[in-house]
Amino acid sequence: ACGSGNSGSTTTGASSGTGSTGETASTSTDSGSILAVGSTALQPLVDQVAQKFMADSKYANISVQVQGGGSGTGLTQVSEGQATIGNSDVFAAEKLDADKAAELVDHQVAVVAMAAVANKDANVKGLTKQQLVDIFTGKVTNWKDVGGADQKIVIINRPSSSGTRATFEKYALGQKTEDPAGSIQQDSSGTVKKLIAETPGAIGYLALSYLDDSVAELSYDGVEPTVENVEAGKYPVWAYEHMYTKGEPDASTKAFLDYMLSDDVQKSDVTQLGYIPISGMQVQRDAEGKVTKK
Amino acid sequence: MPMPFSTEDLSIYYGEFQAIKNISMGFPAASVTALIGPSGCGKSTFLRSLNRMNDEIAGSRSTGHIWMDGIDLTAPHTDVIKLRQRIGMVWQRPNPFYKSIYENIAFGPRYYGIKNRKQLDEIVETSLRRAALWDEVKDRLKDSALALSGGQQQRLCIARALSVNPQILLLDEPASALDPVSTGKIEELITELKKDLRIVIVTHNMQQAARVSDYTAYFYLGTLVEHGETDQIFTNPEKNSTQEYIMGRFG
Amino acid sequence: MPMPFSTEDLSIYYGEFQAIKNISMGFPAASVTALIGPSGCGKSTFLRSLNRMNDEIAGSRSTGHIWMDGIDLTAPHTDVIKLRQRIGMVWQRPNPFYKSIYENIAFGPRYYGIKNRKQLDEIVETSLRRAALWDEVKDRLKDSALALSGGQQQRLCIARALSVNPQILLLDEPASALDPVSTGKIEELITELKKDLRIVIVTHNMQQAARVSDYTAYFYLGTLVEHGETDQIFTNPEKNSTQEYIMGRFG
Amino acid sequence: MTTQTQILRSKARKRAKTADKVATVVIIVFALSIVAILLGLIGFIMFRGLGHISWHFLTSNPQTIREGGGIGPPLFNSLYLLVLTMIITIPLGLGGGIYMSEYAKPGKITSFIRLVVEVLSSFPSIVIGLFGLLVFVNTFEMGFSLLAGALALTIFNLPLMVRITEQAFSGVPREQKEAGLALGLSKWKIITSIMLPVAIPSLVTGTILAAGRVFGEAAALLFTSGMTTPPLNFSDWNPLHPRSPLNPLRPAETLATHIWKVNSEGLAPDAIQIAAGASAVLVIMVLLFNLFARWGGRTLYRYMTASKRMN
Amino acid sequence: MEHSKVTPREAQRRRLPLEKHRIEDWIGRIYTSICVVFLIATIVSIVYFVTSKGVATFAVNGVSFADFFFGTRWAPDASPPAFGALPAIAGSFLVTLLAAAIASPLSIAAALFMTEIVPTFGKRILQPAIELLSGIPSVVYGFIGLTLIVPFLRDHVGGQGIGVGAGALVLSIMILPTITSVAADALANLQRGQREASYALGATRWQTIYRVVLPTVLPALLTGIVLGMARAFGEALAVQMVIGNAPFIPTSLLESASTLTSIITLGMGNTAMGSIQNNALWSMALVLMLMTFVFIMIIRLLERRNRI
Ligand SMILES: Nc1ncnc2c1ncn2[C@@H]1O[C@H](COP(=O)(O)OP(=O)(O)OP(=O)(O)O)[C@@H](O)[C@H]1O
Ligand SMILES: Nc1ncnc2c1ncn2[C@@H]1O[C@H](COP(=O)(O)OP(=O)(O)OP(=O)(O)O)[C@@H](O)[C@H]1O
Ligand SMILES: [Mg+2]
Ligand SMILES: [Mg+2]
Ligand SMILES: O=P([O-])([O-])[O-]
Repeated sequence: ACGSGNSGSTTTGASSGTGSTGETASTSTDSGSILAVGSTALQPLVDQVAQKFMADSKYANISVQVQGGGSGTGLTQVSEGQATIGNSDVFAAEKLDADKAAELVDHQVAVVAMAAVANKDANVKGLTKQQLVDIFTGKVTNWKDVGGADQKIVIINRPSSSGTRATFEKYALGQKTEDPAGSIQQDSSGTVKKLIAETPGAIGYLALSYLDDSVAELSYDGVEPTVENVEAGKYPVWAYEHMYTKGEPDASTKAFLDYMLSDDVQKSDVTQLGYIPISGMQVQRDAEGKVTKK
Repeated sequence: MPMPFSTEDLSIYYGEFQAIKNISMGFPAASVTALIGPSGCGKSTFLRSLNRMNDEIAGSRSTGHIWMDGIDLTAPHTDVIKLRQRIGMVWQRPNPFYKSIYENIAFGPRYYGIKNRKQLDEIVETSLRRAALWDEVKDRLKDSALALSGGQQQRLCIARALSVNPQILLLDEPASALDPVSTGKIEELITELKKDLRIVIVTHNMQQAARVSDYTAYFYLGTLVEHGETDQIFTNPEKNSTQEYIMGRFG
Repeated sequence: MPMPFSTEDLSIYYGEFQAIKNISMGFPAASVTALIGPSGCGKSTFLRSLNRMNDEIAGSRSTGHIWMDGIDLTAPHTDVIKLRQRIGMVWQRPNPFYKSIYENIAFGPRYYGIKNRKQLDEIVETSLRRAALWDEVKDRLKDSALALSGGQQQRLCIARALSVNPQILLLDEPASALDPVSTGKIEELITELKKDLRIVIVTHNMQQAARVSDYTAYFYLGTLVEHGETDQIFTNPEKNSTQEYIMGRFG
Repeated sequence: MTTQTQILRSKARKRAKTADKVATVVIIVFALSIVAILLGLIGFIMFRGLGHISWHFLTSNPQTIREGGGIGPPLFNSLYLLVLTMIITIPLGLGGGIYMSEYAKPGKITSFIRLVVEVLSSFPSIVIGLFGLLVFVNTFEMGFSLLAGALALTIFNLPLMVRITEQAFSGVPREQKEAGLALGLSKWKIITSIMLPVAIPSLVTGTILAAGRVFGEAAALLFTSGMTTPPLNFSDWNPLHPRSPLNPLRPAETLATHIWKVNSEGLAPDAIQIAAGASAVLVIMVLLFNLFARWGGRTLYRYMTASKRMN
Repeated sequence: MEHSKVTPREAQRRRLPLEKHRIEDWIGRIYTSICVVFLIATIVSIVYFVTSKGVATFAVNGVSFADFFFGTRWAPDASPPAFGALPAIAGSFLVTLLAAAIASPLSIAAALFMTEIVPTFGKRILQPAIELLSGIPSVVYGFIGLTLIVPFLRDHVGGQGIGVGAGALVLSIMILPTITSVAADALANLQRGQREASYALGATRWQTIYRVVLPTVLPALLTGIVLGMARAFGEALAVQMVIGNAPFIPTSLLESASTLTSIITLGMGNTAMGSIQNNALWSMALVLMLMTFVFIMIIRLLERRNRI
């Protein structure tokens, strides 16, 4: 995620709207305001859903504010009680101290998958895990060594604090890497895509939502990075998008989180924005990375 | 008691440099005193210290006294602002406010609490009349003061000084930037005004000093060399250097 | 042929404003010509145009001619740089370069291609001697020129002008910022130098003009009112306004 | 003069003239290349962006994934943030500048204050952004908000404003001040009634130029006013309502941060055009600020000094 | 004026008649003093907060000074993490010096053009042009860098396009106006007598510029360059977009490198406040702040020399 910052406004107390409007549906007499802060990767989704949510007359008394700032920020803020919801691309335990992470309740709202992506001229269709490791650790520096054109490899990484990179390293490479000399680091997925498309010999990784014709996505150990393969558990490079609350959510927050997981949202907004709905997943994964069939 | 308006042992320093050296002199009422002397001898400095304007210059300080009706103007608790209301001042280069002619004159009286429009109008007219400017500007009081010619501006500045009814008027080379005609008018004005006021004038122009002043003081390198009636100073000075200056104006 | 150094019908404009109006006058050899007149009458402008220094001011332009040994200095193809090497100039405020005393003098000759150290040393000494400064500075030639007093700086500037052996020397109120002693020295110097050079000097000081000059030209509002031998101008001017100016120095 | 030195002279002169010509050409080429760079840059930005600017673009909401997003809220935020910043900066900057030019006596304290102003004006904006994050956003619990952003920009702008004011006031002729003193006016009255009107033209010019600088600032805002805008209700102008565009406690993405975001995150298919269009708008705004500052300063000067009635 | 000491009681008695002009002067004095106090409070708190956060890396997390300032390995998420900031520090200095090297001759030439060669055209066209350059926001420069300079370098010079060279180019355009306007001011303020004296000796324009004008205003020119460098050193977004951000000391101008500012913007949002990764970024901000002080000190020294 790019940008950064924390958010401090404790909005839970500051109720907005008129609490006693009798017209609202009897299911929800809650009123309150929710502040969701964090991951910029998740922000577009939460933003869009929040607007839909607030437009729904059932929840007329609940207002949702969404801010970016990055996963680290979101987790810090929710853990310190400054935000209601902390959006994160990674499990809280990876960023926070164990005792702080233990206080947080995880709500997984979507799945996002990453693919290795190369410049089209590299002339490579797919790579094995070992080949990827060799490339990203700087052992292999020319595409011809992995069956491609005779072209120097240019690595385009995300910053080490990025969720995309964390996911890619954890599930595709199986190890943390350090940027080899001469590699490029870019702050955001948009720029990474642009550079991969433009720079001969470039390789990087992107969330599936960013993929288009300008770059070549690579199969991983022979498996194509498609939604179907992810849902079926064949393609391993994916992660959850989390919305953390400190302790169990209060009624209005719960209403919003439930709304987030409703079919109405999962089938339209989630897919529309390039995420994979949680409901479609045939497998699930815990914080340690253990995959089990649902 | 010293003369109602006089200095006693006045010295003025700019940092280490002593620009005025222990000058004691009085300014008689209803008369014009001219300060003359070569460039840099301290005339302006001395004149500006008479209403403590020189205080405003960073690094300047003074010792000695300035007496005005028994009050020591240099005493620490003297209300400088109030005293300045009784001493008018006009500079070498006319410096009207960037306002209309009317506002230039009305500004001071209004500040002193005169709010009544009629009263103000009257003050403006009287002051402009006293400065012999009324007829030239009465139809355009709302125009910018900067639209006036140099000579008119200078008379406006005199009118402004008169607007608050000062008892003393300090003039620092008031005509040196003006053409001969304007100069003549200013000189006339001075002769007219001295009936009501004490006037102190700095000038480089010996003819002017001779024409307008009753007393003349000759300064040299910060000291008061000679001081006396103008006629005597010009015709028969005591000191050689005075004579030399008046005749030759070296430097 | 006109006089070896003279102007013919010279006019100078700043934008629309005509500061000098059709002046024709000559400067005889081995003599001092003084330019006098009230402030703003165009003395400096005229003087500065004599070595086409006024060209450097944005917006100024001139018509007419300046003759020097038969060459028209205002002609478009005239080599201004070359001509300036033959005309020295000194300003009202001393303006030594921010360099050592030695470098101030050696600056010009070095640009004329004199690289030989000995030759340069010689030029520096001669020039400083001619400007009556040698004895005062010979032990500290490497010091900054700015460490000198105002009067010394001004003589240094004269020495600098002399270093390139000019045939004409233009002086714009060279002593007006100086004390009487320094002024005296500069005046002596001028009298000494005129043996070899044509000198043109602007001054506000009538005594000075009378003392040092052979010819005097009185300017008023951009026109040359009167021009003649100094004695005659000072004792018996043809024009009334000249007399008035010299006697009274109005304004 | 010997013929030898004459020959030397003419040779040296020739060489000097050649050097002069060469140097002049080099300087002119360098200077013109700056003009070329400028024209190139502006031309490039306009060429890429102008085509995309339309009324719809200027007024509609940004889109995350769909085409056709606009820059309405960011544009509004930029302007509103600027207003907020100026509301805080101008009184503080005026006071500081007046102190420096009228009250400060030369000495240790004054030179310390001068140092403070100098240091403050050369702090990297990212440092100020981080400070804002720590203090305004977190410690004072303002959250990512317009207010936090405005305060950060104030820090950024204040030293400039102080300097502008100080210069404007010291540019007032000394004689004006003395004329006031001689009339027996208090210093404060002189400052406000005599000097201020004379100083206003350069104050206005300087302030608008400073505003232009603030308008394009992004680094300090990423951390303070945030990178999002909540849905706004443009018919509700009560600053206390959460959906009101005027609510100073809401997060706000400005035009500059929007460009930064679109340029990097851009999911929408027309992200590049949007970045180009927004850049063009930003540059046009800065251009307008410049023109307006010059024009405003000149007009005010004419008005204040009534010099149009002169001549 | 020299005043004798005033006893407090006397002072109070004197203040009693609260006349209008006294009240006004009190208002003015208090108001302006408050503003100044606010200024000072601002800087004190900035220095305090940035320092206390920046020092935490060493004091709380126990990273050693030597590792931070001289370590060349920046791997905050490795285990064990490494916090060598040298590559970023070196990168900051490198782009700053390069940018100054590119911009200074251009700027000084432009200033000379404006003051010595064609003042009219210079004042009317060049000066506004340069003011405009200074008004273009840095994100726009970043955008231009990414869409214009990077592809240009990649296609015509070689390498990846992104890298130190691109960063220095973008920065040099950004600091052009700073250096130019300081240089132009210095040149314009030079007493015209200096120039005229040289011309009167028959020197050409270039001789005058080279031997009289430039040496005299040199300290001021250097001040302008240092001011430009200070700006380049602290610039964040534009550089970050085009420099590549790899935490290595580059071996060629076409290679990717990082600066203090780019590492800070990359990491600040994705690290949790108080974590060692986050604190290390604040240490970098502290270095940025200290460098500001260094730049100001240099400028002050130069200005002292300027007074001759
Ligand atoms: N602000 C100042 N700081 C330091 N020295 C000053 C200052 N003002 C004047 N002086 C010095 O004090 C001396 C007297 O100056 P002053 O202006 O009073 O002379 P003056 O007689 O009015 O000269 P002039 O006829 O040229 O106006 C001069 O040597 C001058 O250099
Ligand atoms: N650079 C300029 N631009 C426009 N007008 C100018 C310029 N320099 C001088 N003038 C005007 O030209 C006229 C002559 O000026 P000049 O300096 O030659 O007078 P002067 O006789 O030397 O006066 P002083 O005795 O005060 O030195 C004046 O009216 C002046 O205002
Ligand atoms: Mg004086
Ligand atoms: Mg002159
Ligand atoms: O921007 P990220 O989602 O990779 O943290």
